[in-house]
Amino acid sequence: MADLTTKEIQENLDILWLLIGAYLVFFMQCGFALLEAGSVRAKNTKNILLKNVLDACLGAFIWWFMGFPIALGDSSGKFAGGKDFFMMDLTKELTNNPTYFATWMFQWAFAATAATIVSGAVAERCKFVAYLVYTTALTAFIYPVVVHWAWSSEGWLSAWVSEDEKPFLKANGFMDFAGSGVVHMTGGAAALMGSIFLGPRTGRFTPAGSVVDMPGHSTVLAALGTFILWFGWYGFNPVSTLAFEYMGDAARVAVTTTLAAATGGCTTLAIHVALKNPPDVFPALNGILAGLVSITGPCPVVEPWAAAFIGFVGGFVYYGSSTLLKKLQIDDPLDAAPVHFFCGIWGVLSVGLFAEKSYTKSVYGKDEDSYGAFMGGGGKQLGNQIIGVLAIIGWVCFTCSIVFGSLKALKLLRVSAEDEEVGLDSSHHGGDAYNFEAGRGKTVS
Amino acid sequence: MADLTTKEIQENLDILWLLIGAYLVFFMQCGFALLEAGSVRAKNTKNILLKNVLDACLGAFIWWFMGFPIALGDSSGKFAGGKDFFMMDLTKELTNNPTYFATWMFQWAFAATAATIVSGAVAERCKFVAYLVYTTALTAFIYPVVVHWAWSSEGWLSAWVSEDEKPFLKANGFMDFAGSGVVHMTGGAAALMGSIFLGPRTGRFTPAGSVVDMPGHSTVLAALGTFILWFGWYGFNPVSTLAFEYMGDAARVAVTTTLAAATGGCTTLAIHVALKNPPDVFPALNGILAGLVSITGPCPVVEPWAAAFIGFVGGFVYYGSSTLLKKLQIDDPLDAAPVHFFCGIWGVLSVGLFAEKSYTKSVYGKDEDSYGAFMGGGGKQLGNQIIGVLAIIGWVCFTCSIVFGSLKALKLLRVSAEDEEVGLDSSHHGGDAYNFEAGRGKTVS
Amino acid sequence: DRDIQDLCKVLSGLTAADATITGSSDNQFLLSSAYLVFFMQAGFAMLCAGSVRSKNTKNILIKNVLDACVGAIAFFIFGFGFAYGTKEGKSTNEFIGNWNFGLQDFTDWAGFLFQWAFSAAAATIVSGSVAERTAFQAYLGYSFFLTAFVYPVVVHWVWDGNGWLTAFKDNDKLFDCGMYDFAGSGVVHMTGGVAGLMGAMIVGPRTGRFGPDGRVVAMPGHNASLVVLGTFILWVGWYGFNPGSQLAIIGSEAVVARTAVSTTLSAAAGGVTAMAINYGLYHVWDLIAVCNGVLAGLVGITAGCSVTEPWTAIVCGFISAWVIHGAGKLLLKLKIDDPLEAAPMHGACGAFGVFWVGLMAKKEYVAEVYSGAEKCAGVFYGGDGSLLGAQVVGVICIFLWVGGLLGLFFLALKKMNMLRTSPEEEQLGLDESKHGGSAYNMELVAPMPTEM
Repeated sequence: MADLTTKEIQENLDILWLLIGAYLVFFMQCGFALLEAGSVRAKNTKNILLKNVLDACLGAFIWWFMGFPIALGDSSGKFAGGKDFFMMDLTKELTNNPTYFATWMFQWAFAATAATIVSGAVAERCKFVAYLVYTTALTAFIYPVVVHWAWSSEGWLSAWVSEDEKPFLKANGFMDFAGSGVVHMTGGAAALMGSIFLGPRTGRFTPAGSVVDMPGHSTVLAALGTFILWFGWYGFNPVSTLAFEYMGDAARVAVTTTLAAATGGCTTLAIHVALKNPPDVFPALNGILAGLVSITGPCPVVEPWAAAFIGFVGGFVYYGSSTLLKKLQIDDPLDAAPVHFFCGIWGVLSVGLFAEKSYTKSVYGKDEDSYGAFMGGGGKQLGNQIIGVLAIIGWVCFTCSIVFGSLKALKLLRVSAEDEEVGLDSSHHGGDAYNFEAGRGKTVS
Repeated sequence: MADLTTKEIQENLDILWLLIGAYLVFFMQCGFALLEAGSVRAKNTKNILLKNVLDACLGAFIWWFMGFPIALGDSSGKFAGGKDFFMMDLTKELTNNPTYFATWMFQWAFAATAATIVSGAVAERCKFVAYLVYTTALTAFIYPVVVHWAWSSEGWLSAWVSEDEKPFLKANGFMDFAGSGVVHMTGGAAALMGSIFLGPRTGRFTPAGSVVDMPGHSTVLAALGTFILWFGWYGFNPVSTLAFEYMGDAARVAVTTTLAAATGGCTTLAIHVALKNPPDVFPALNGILAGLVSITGPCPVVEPWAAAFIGFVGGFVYYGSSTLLKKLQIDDPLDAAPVHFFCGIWGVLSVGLFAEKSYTKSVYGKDEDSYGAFMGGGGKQLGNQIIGVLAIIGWVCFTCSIVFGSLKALKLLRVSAEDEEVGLDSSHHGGDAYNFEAGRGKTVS
Repeated sequence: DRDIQDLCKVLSGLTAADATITGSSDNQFLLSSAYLVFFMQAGFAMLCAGSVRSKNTKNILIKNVLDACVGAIAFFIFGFGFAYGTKEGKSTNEFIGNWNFGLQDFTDWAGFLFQWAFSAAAATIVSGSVAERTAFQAYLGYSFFLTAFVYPVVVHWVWDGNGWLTAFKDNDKLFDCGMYDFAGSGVVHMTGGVAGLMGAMIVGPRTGRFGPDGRVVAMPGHNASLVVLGTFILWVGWYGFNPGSQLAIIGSEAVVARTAVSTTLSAAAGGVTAMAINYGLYHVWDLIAVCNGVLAGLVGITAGCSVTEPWTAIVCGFISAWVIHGAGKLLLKLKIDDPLEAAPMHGACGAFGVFWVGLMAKKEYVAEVYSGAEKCAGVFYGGDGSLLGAQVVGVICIFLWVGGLLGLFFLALKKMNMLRTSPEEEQLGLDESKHGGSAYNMELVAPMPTEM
């Protein structure tokens, strides 16, 4: 056994930390798959499962040859990166860079998450070809550009510029630690555009405008999926510290993440019950996710009590925006836009409101006087957060309308009414997801 | 707490690394259980679940008193080890050897994997007693011997001999990093023998020779199982570096594993669709596993692009061998042999074709001039790989034919036709796996 | 003094950077363990969901989800303070902690997260015992009460350095040993199990569970796949629960690795034994019983995993499978209906696990893990019985504390008619009557049953 120096040990620990994070975030794919499967009708189960499986597979492929190079490949561009396509420049060298590989893994899992969010919003009526097109566009270009803006050392929104530079946006740049904005708003905005262009599922809204309930087919799958997502979020948020030396921050991040998830779940369920509904499971599950999405951006810079409050407000944001979308007759079967888009916005803004001075300094540390407005830090940081929100919304909505608009114009976007009625599994995927023998495995009357 | 030296810290981190790997690989048992459950008919669910649970339980018991000592207990035998039965020699000592315990955990999880592969191939018709016999034989003797050959410091195939020795096979010995051959081919060969001796499920092939489709009862469970397997594979491959100091290799291994899984899944789905089938979920799932099995052997010694290519070919190997088995009227309900046996062979051989010189040197490093044939390393290493493949096939097929042959002769192998028709859950396991209340929770016609 | 410490570090080859690495590694280990233990919530949810009838699926799922959510808030505001709260200079006591409410003056974030995950596990155990018939408000009440007060007090007794039962103080230990409950066979599982037992007794059996002639009517769970999924997730999570309870990896790697092996062997032996018992008695290869056997083995070894030899873990698992089998039978004799067998599994096997330490703790390991004296070994390993005495006192006190408080709590709810749902609602299923519809909505066109 070779004896390592302290520095080498530390480097290896950094890699280990990133890999653990990557594995956990990858496992979220499993969580999304189950949550989405449980939330759609049984006749469309295979369709949505396949999309989730492919978001990991196709996603890795695309991320390898194009996504990652654009997101984090070195360049001197403020808009997009561009190096190491196909990992080529790397593998030419004899000594490889393990940090590159570990970062690639971690970022791949994030990219798959962003892509997967969309499939929930367009579920039960989107053509499979359309899925292939939009997921490619998202993973290869739209999402990587946002990552480059906010997380590379060169992007125009980035808070992570090199030590002797100032962020382009002044103050501490755009602070979005683990991606309330970068990942969730991006995915959520794409999801919103998708569901607008597709139109509602047949029969979702009556001519009079009231909503017809179309419950998912398995609460168990949804609950399992949510638990797995929560579990995976402990890779998403704490491991976004990226280096082992910040383990103290990571532990605090884990606590803020937990508290926001908990208050999000309780709040949403409480709102639901207060509005004279029975205590159903889905609001609690979506509330948990709302809390998690909300805390993803501010997780390392807020106090535990603020995290609980952010989750609390996140519950309201989710519930309100979900109601709003129904009012607007926009049909989002998974509530992907309310959870990821609206709570993502709230998460980004909450950084500008609740960021604690000492934490902001230790995590970002570019401008000491710029932190949460409610904590006495003035409006500078909040301004940056608003600029970031607007920029991401503008970019994603613009590019996605081109993608979904052209798909619609080419009649490639939506399945026929008959296929939708029969279910996508029978019409497109070779049969039902479930095959219980007659008279066995179930006692149906 | 005592102050530790850097070296001690490093040793402790080795243990941590092994344990994380063991937990992840153990979780694959859960993945296998769900994948197999979802892929059989509902009336045999409990049967296959029980086998998977027992592969972990009975497996641990056997691995403790016999399997591990034969696999990796010190000896001077090239054929099999033999020390520390029942962990006795260890626990006599005052100071325990933590490395022993951690390695035992990691290897136990591998052994359970090898055993579990078989249950898929013999599903829906194998007697429970036969299962107990073959799983005991496999975990106690057949598999440990292969491990000793390839992974102990003494085995005749091993590439891991002590530093001043040369491998018995010359060149770099038989290079099978995480077990495309040792684990998957062994399990797959046993699975193939099992399904040949058992014969096909009643009604699987018409007298005219065409195949009757017998779809699994739940795509959701299969997808969940596959995701868990993929997740667990990040213990299987990267942690097979075994020591903390090789964390850089581990990161690269994680990337090659990911790319092979991704291309395997996409390729198999593409083949399936190209052959005029609808885009079903099962081919994508099995393709992912085919890619993972293929990359398990070569993962640390190939470039990322080669990993993608190995996964790509793995997809063809899986699809072709699955079709071949159906032609030969060999009924393997889970496609365990195509996935684990044939792709396992491909994985082992691909090391001899694609191993990169610099990686081979840093990982194995016995003979600098011996690496992948396509990379300019000549045929020496490929020759070793072929010897390894033939040896494992010979050993496993020989011993398994004795096991399954004698079970068949004693009429202990196959359940009666009536029991098969009714389903094993009702006939052997005290009732169905699913009990939905009549008229509730579903609207069936 | 500081200089001397620094000098010692230099002499032992330890630099400040090494100390940082040690701290960060331990923190990372604890965090990862906490994640695994949290993941057990998913395991419990699946196990519980699969083990109840499909008409009550949503009801039990939401309880499991809320145990994590309400539990986090309750443990954040009250629980952690009662369990471990201390303030510099403020007087402490042996019975209950009294500071750090809402995590004020507190920075051991990883420690909090780990303890929260444990508290959620304790609360979740109860929902299995009272499944399919308990009112939702009653659940919210006992869950909060347990996580905020009853469980933290037990934690304080046994695991806090000031507790009266603890082994983690320098002197005044009970019988000079204190109670050895490494990861909580007693603190977590018995607490949950006894609370479950009280609930099951006071709520009464599910309608139709016992026939007029006293016969037990089988009420099988609706989904065996979920039971297996839950069991596997729990088993994986237990690798956070047990090895993680060492709280550090650097310098503790021997304990951690040994604990993982013991945990594995006990689970395995529990499963194999349960298979043999059920095949021997009923000629059925019983999947659910094997899963319960695995969990019984895990609960049994939880207290002793770090201080017993690996081979004894197999005996521990073997006995645990008999304990759950026997206790389950006993409850049915007494007409106590525990749908998940949570009281036999967590209560009885938990008590057995604590007791087992008093028999089998090895003196070298005791010294390693608890700095315990030689006499504090198990009676089979040369101990003088002091440890066994402490273990028995611990079991009795936990039983009385939890049983007494939760008994009163459930009785009070019963008096107020808030404990149990109406027979009609129970018949219809709680999902339809209370939670807005069934958990499953399958509109698949299935072939008509050919035989009924």
